[in-house]
Amino acid sequence: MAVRVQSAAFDYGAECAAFAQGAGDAGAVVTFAGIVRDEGGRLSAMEIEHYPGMTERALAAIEDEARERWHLSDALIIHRFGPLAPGEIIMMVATAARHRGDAFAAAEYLMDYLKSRAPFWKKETTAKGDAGWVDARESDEAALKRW
Amino acid sequence: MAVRVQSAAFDYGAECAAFAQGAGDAGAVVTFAGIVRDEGGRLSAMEIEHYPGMTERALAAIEDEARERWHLSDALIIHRFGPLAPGEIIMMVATAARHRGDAFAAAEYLMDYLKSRAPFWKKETTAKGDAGWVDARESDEAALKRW
Amino acid sequence: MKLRVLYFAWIRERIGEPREDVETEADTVSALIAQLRAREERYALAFSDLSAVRVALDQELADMDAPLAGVREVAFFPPMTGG
Amino acid sequence: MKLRVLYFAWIRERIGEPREDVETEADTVSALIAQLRAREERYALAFSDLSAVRVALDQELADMDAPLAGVREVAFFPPMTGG
Repeated sequence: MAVRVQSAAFDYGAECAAFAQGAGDAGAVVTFAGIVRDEGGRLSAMEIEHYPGMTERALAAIEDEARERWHLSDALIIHRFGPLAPGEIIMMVATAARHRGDAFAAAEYLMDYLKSRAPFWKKETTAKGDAGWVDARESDEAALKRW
Repeated sequence: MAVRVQSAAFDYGAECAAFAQGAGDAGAVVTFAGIVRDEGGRLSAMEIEHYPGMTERALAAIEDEARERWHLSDALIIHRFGPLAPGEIIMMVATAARHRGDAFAAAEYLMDYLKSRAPFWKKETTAKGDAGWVDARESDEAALKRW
Repeated sequence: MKLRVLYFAWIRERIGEPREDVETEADTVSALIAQLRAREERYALAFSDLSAVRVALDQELADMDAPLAGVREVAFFPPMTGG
Repeated sequence: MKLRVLYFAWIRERIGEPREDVETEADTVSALIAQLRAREERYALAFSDLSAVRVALDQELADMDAPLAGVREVAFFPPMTGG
């Protein structure tokens, strides 16, 4: 189990491989990666602000909750902050479980809660140079109701 | 979109990285990996038999169906056959979509159909040397009903 | 007509070979199975519990009462266990 | 009492600073916001639409009517958009 919040890029492929390697007797590994879109050339940059201290606490609490709800042999959350370019990987989660149902459900749960309950805020800069904060999507808040 | 059925091992981390790299404007990438368990030392080997020709057709049909149901920018299925050892990765699926809901749902759909509708059969050998075919799980057949 | 018949997993093991050509007048999968069961004990054993047998016609899953007209390849196997 | 107050994202931008120490007698988050709004136009602007404001007390999400007794750090920010 681990939570990492960092400005540095991380090697998504290497993280996936190491997680699966360490998943041991799990049998099922699910990963999710979030990537900065360029919206067909409309966006040129993204900046992610976060709340140091609370971010780590919130992510660890979400991970703990997932471990209580499902039989997980391992879980991982990595989330970047600071400036990112289109195509860069913003964050990933990974879950390992004996059965795929648990691994999928826990990964979706981690994502749903991370989206709306971990203190990150995205600011986009368009190719024209306009910068603006990304609005929270109502569908993200609604997604929490299913758990 | 791709389907690969092969006896050779594949580099799961490299496949994840390449898939995310190529996911372009997708934003959301989900992967699943199935790993040979050793059941706490009870199992020593697994052999996967398949139906050459039908396997590729069945997987391509499942992938096509997923593309019709969800907005996917890409999908990948890799499945091994032949002898495998505990800890080895049996197979993976990956999906890329603009929204995470589509990527998660499509990955679960691919797994549910692959489990019960693609012509693979697992034979396990225990540490004691007993070999036996793995029984299909009723829960896997039941999982298809939700789609 | 002559059909190419394939067997997989424990059905293959019970019958003792992975494939054979079968000369048959059977018009459905069920009729073909009845013909095979009548052949030898190893076939009767392989097809003793049809709830555990799946069939594909020309590499597409089919039902036991599916017609064999125009079919070239029939495959019998247990429920699939991939992933 | 003295509170450490933090601002994030567009609330930080509107107020013009990321953190400050605030001397207050406010007993709830709402009362603290009322005190801040009364200070200057930039605070009034930052807190003009409370449906778009979230609050954390000592790094835990809280409601607007949560009591401030014993709290050392209050953070105001818009709805979160991680992932």
